Amino acid sequence: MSRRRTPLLLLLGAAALSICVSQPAAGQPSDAPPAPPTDLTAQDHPWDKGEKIDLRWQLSPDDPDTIAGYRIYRSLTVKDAAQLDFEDRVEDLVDLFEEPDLPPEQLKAAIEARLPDIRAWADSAHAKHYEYDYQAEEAAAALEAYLAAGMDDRTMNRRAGKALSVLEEAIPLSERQQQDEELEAAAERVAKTAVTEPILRGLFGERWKEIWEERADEIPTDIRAQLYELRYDAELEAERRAQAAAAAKGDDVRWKHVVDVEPGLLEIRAGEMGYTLERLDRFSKYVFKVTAIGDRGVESGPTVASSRVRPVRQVYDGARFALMVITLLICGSVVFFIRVARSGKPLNVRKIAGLSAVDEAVGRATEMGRSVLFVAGIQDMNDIQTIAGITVLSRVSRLAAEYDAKIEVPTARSLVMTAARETVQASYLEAGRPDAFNADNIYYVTDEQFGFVAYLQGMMVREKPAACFYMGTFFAESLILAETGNSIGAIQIAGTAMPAQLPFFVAACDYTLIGEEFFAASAYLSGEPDQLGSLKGQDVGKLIVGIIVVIGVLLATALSVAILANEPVTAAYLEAIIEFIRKVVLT
Amino acid sequence: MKRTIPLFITAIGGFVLIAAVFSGYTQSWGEVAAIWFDVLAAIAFILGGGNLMKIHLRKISDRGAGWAYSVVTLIAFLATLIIGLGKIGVNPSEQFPEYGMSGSYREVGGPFWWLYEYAFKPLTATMFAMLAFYVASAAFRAFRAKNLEAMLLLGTAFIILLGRTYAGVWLTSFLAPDGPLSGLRLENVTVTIMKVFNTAGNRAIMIGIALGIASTSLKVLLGVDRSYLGGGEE
Amino acid sequence: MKRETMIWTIVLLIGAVLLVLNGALRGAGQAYVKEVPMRFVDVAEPGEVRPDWIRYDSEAALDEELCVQPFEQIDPDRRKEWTRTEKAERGEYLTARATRPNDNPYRVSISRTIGVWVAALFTLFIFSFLYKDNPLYKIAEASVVGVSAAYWMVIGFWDVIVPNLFGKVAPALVRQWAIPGLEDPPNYWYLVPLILGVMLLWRLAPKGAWIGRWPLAFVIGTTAGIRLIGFIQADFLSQIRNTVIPLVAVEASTGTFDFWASAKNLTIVIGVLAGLVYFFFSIEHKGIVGKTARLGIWFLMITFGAAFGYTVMGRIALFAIRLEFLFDDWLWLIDPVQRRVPVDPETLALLSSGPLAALGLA
Amino acid sequence: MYEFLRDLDRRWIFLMMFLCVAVPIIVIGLTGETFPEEPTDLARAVFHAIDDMPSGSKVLLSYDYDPASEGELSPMATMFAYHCAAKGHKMYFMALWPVGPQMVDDTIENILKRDFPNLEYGEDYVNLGYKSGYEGVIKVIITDFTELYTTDTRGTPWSAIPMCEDVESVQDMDLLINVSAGYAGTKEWVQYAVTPYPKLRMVAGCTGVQAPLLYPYIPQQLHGLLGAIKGAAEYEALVTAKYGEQMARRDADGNPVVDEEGNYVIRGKYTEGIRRMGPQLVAHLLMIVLIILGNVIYFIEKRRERRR
Repeated sequence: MSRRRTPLLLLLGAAALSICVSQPAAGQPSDAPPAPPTDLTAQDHPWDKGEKIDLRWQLSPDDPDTIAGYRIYRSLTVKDAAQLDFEDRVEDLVDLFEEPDLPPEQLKAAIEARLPDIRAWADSAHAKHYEYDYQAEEAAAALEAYLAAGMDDRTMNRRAGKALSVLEEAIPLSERQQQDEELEAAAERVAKTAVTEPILRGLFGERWKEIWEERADEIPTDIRAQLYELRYDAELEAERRAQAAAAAKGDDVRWKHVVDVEPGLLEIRAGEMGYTLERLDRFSKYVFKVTAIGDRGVESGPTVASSRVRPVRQVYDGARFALMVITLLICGSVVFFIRVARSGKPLNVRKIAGLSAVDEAVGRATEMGRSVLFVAGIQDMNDIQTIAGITVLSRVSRLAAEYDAKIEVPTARSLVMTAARETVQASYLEAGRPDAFNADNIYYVTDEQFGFVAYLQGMMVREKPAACFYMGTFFAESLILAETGNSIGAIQIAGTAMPAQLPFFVAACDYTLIGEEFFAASAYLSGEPDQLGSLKGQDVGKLIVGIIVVIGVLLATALSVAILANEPVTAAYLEAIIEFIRKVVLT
Repeated sequence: MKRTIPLFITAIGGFVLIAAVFSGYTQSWGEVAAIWFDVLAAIAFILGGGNLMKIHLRKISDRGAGWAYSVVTLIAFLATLIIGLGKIGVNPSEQFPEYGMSGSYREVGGPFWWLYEYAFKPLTATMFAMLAFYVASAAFRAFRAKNLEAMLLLGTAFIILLGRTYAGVWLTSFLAPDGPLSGLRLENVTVTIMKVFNTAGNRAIMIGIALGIASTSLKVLLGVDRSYLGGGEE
Repeated sequence: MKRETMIWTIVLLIGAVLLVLNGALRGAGQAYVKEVPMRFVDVAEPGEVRPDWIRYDSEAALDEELCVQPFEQIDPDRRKEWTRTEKAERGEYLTARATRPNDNPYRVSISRTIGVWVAALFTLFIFSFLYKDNPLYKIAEASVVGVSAAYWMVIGFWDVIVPNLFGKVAPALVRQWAIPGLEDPPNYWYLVPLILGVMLLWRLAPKGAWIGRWPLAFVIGTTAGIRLIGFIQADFLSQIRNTVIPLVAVEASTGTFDFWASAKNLTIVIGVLAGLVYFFFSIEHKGIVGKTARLGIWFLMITFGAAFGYTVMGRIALFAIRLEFLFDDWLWLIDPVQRRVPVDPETLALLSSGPLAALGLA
Repeated sequence: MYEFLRDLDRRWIFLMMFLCVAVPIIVIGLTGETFPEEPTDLARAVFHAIDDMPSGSKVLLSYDYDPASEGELSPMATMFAYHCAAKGHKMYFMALWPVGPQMVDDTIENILKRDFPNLEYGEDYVNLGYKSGYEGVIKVIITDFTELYTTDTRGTPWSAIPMCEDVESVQDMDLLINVSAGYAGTKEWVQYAVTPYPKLRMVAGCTGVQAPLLYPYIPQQLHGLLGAIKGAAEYEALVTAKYGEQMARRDADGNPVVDEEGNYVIRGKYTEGIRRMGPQLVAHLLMIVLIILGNVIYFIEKRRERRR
């Protein structure tokens, strides 16, 4: 049994315990604060990336009478003492560097005292996670070089000073420092506007704002000087005020409201509920508190988790367990059927109309003495449709080589051109006609979608290929290609998995491979048994879909029926199961 | 050798990235691989661009049919390339006025921007606009009620086209908006088609595509399908 | 054939004459710009290691002692200046000419006027293909291929190679040259794509072209890996999740049975399942499977019809915009957004009298 | 006639298409006359979602498109901004597309600065700008704006923007408005914002190609939807009907211009969608005629074959 607790099991267990708790009578809304929730516990979430913490608490005794929900708070992240100390040391050193007439011995002593610290921090996990390890290393190296040069090199001094100030900026602020800084900036802004407006208004009247924002160069020099003086004072004043405000806010823990949650029926019955906070910082310890909110929005007193908790990162991401199982199921069935096919068992697959036409199309091009055009979409090799298109190309070019028809492959990407050349060359080799391969028939045109189509359109009208294949990712150009191909009387076979473009291909081409059929095409065309096996594997995937959908739909229907039949408890259980399927299995 | 090593690279690259998804430490590897791909694709421009120049230069030297147009292509290509790569006529960026090359290569008002605004954009936008004509001719030629399937496609398109103009609203305006038959008003029929049939159809297609992609990827990784690797000895 | 050519020549000539007349007499096709001086000052304090540039005529400059003096008197090393041009309309130009004739920041831009004409001609060249393939289209086609291929290469260079290759491998170099603000440490993992890139280019060498298959194999392998898991997670699971809906729908507000919603849900579930049956490869489409698959294809056809109808709308809008560009920006036939209002007196006089009115160019 | 139609050169169709679009553009451009618009329920829903809120409500406008789709979407973007401004809502602009901020800037420049000079930046509207990450951005700001948006595009810290003081996350918004041309866009907003937090209200404008994919979300998750230029035109009709006086052209004395029937003559930039519906309507009718004609020919052909 794994350590993973599924919410479902928990819910069922909790509910089973409390099944006999009777429904309390509804109470009157009131303005008095409700009774607070109790026994808040906070625990690191198991098997995650180090960003989640699980909270659990006992519901307020007033629940469900007068409670609307619960409000969760967490502490702001604060730096621990060691970090603060390090930050201070760097800051001091920067200040010393900017001091113009400091005796060199003093600077030397300061550098030597702080260098080991900087080195040590460069190797810390904190520095690596917040990406200031490099800056710390650079700063240490620059300081060492400066010391080694005997401290009378001006350039070295500048370089060391710069490296230090870069490091200072790179050390991240804690949320609390951020809040203080924002406070300062806000105070400064208010102070500045208070200085600016009366002077400019006196000068320009109602147009002051426009001139202030857009035509500042029209402000006369003497007013600029005056404003400068006044705003300098305002800035100092603002800083003082902001510091005072920050100090006034500075109780031991500063709280941040995270979210409001409502307990469900099962949770009310169990008398306790839980919530998982996400996206926390794994280098900070947190404190949590939860309050109950009354009907009228009045908040109760808090319950505070007794210890500080830090989220821990684990190797395996448990949230993706279901994804892994489903991936293994699908891939496993594909592999299984490929093995079955290799063992020589005959596999039946149905026919796809478009594919039997490939032979005919290439044959016709040969008879008419015209070329075969193959377009592998307009995306690069990092699109799986392009790769599927290239595999189809290998079959088509093999046919062309056998029939001795000219095959032309313009591409919209350089890498696709490279891959297509390899592919076609291999096909010619397989067909035993390597000498007939002409690399110049596979060429790059332009990356631009409509530049590529402009070229293709002109080329098709001039060269009149007898067969056109469009196999890959297509966008708006699908219809331009298909209509032009139609106007020159070519046989057109298209295959794409772009739902928005399928209608145009379906309407204007002779045959279209729709979505999944397109991916199956290379398996069909190759005729190799192990390739056909993979199609069987895909069918297993569809069976899985069918089973999950049918079970899910039945459960959802049962839930609706339970609601209609006024069975809240059954409905709550069913809802929990469906939530489990939706949120855990299918994510 | 020549084919085994590439097959090995393919399999390792793919399976490592699949496994990476399941650990918090490695979930960003996929993004790094995507950036690497972009870099590789950009380097590949040398191949594509070189091929483009080669083809057109040969056409010019052979005096092949339409060689004059190859001259136009080459001039347009080289001019854009030189102006863009050299950031010709571009001012420095506002943050770093002392660095001459710090400006954006597509600064508004610069020569590269001019090429974009007055050559690239009108040419490509006009190509895009030609679709209006092709849509019309396709409607005339291809939308024929040959069988039930075609009739469904055609009928739906017809209803949507009508329902999205004033004409459609007017045609069924005799049905009371809140009466029992209001669901048959053309604008409501449009909504029902979109919400029910269109949703179901799209879902089936998307699920199928996802399966197709999974199986194609797997075949590539297992080396079942290796046509892209070219020929030569094993 | 000869006669056709002659007719076309005449038609084109008449058109050209009208165009020139329209341009010469009314100024049609002219583009206007506003010139904005860009003036920068380095306000770094003596102790600061890095320069600190700000706009001389900005809000921030009012806080700087240096900016109190006139721009011309600032130490030339600490100031930089150039002119930026912004798009403007004829109406703004005329208004400014009337209200502040001495320091009118607006002017006719010759390069942009040429641009409007080039863009208009290219537009016509492309549309000429609808009649038939012709030299004008071929010129446009050759230009678009050349310009766009180079355009994407330039983007690839400045947006990918410089920041993501040079910037990662040799940030110091890039910092001095193109991206002064770059602060990232060197990341030597990015040598991998560089090496792969060199392998890819190896095929230009006379020997060992097969080495170029390695980077290709890498690209295809990583793509397959990323897409396999990505599509299962995003499309496969999420679409199944959305299909888990009740066949008996409850109206949320009243808590009663909702017949129509139930019917809709039922149709969706049947549609999805039938559509999947259509894609089944293992079984021939015969008997009950065949009928279900047929139902599936009906759903697909309705889906396609709907997508077609909706897409048509967007395409026509695109064409309308091209025509508006021709009629409004280039020919000045229409002025729906009042760009050339107020009309200047000369043009008004010209329009109300004379042959132009008769030609319908008003 | 039948033979002519059967072998109809497609260039005739091209010519008809050209005329169907060009003639209405010129006629509408010269006369200023437009077709009447009968707004559908979806457009009404959008209008009421914005109009029925008390003024001063907080509205998040996410402009997720680029210049390529400007033709379809900029009329909607213009109207959304105008409507919110006229109604006195507080507007928070943002973008999930790299070029989105330019679209926002255009709107601020052309609409808010020119027609609402009294609105103050930072108090009545703010441009939060673009953040990379597509739907990742939505997932973050749905619980906390400041995790990504520490400043606006001008670099003002979040808490120093007066209208942001009491805004912590997207959940504090009274309405989400999204103008979208694809990924990431309306679909992602619905999936990652409205679906997990059903109390949020959202309306959207999108391109024609996208609209089919969004219908499944109406009306539970998406309260109203403007599909392509038609949607824009309907919405324009609703807004101009209510705010016609403010939106009308001004004569030399600054009074609104009125036509012979006493209706206000609306400024050109506010009727872009309605104007473009002219060519759209005619072209749609042409398409319908072509489909019918094509099928008539097909059936005649079939009958003749059978007789033979």
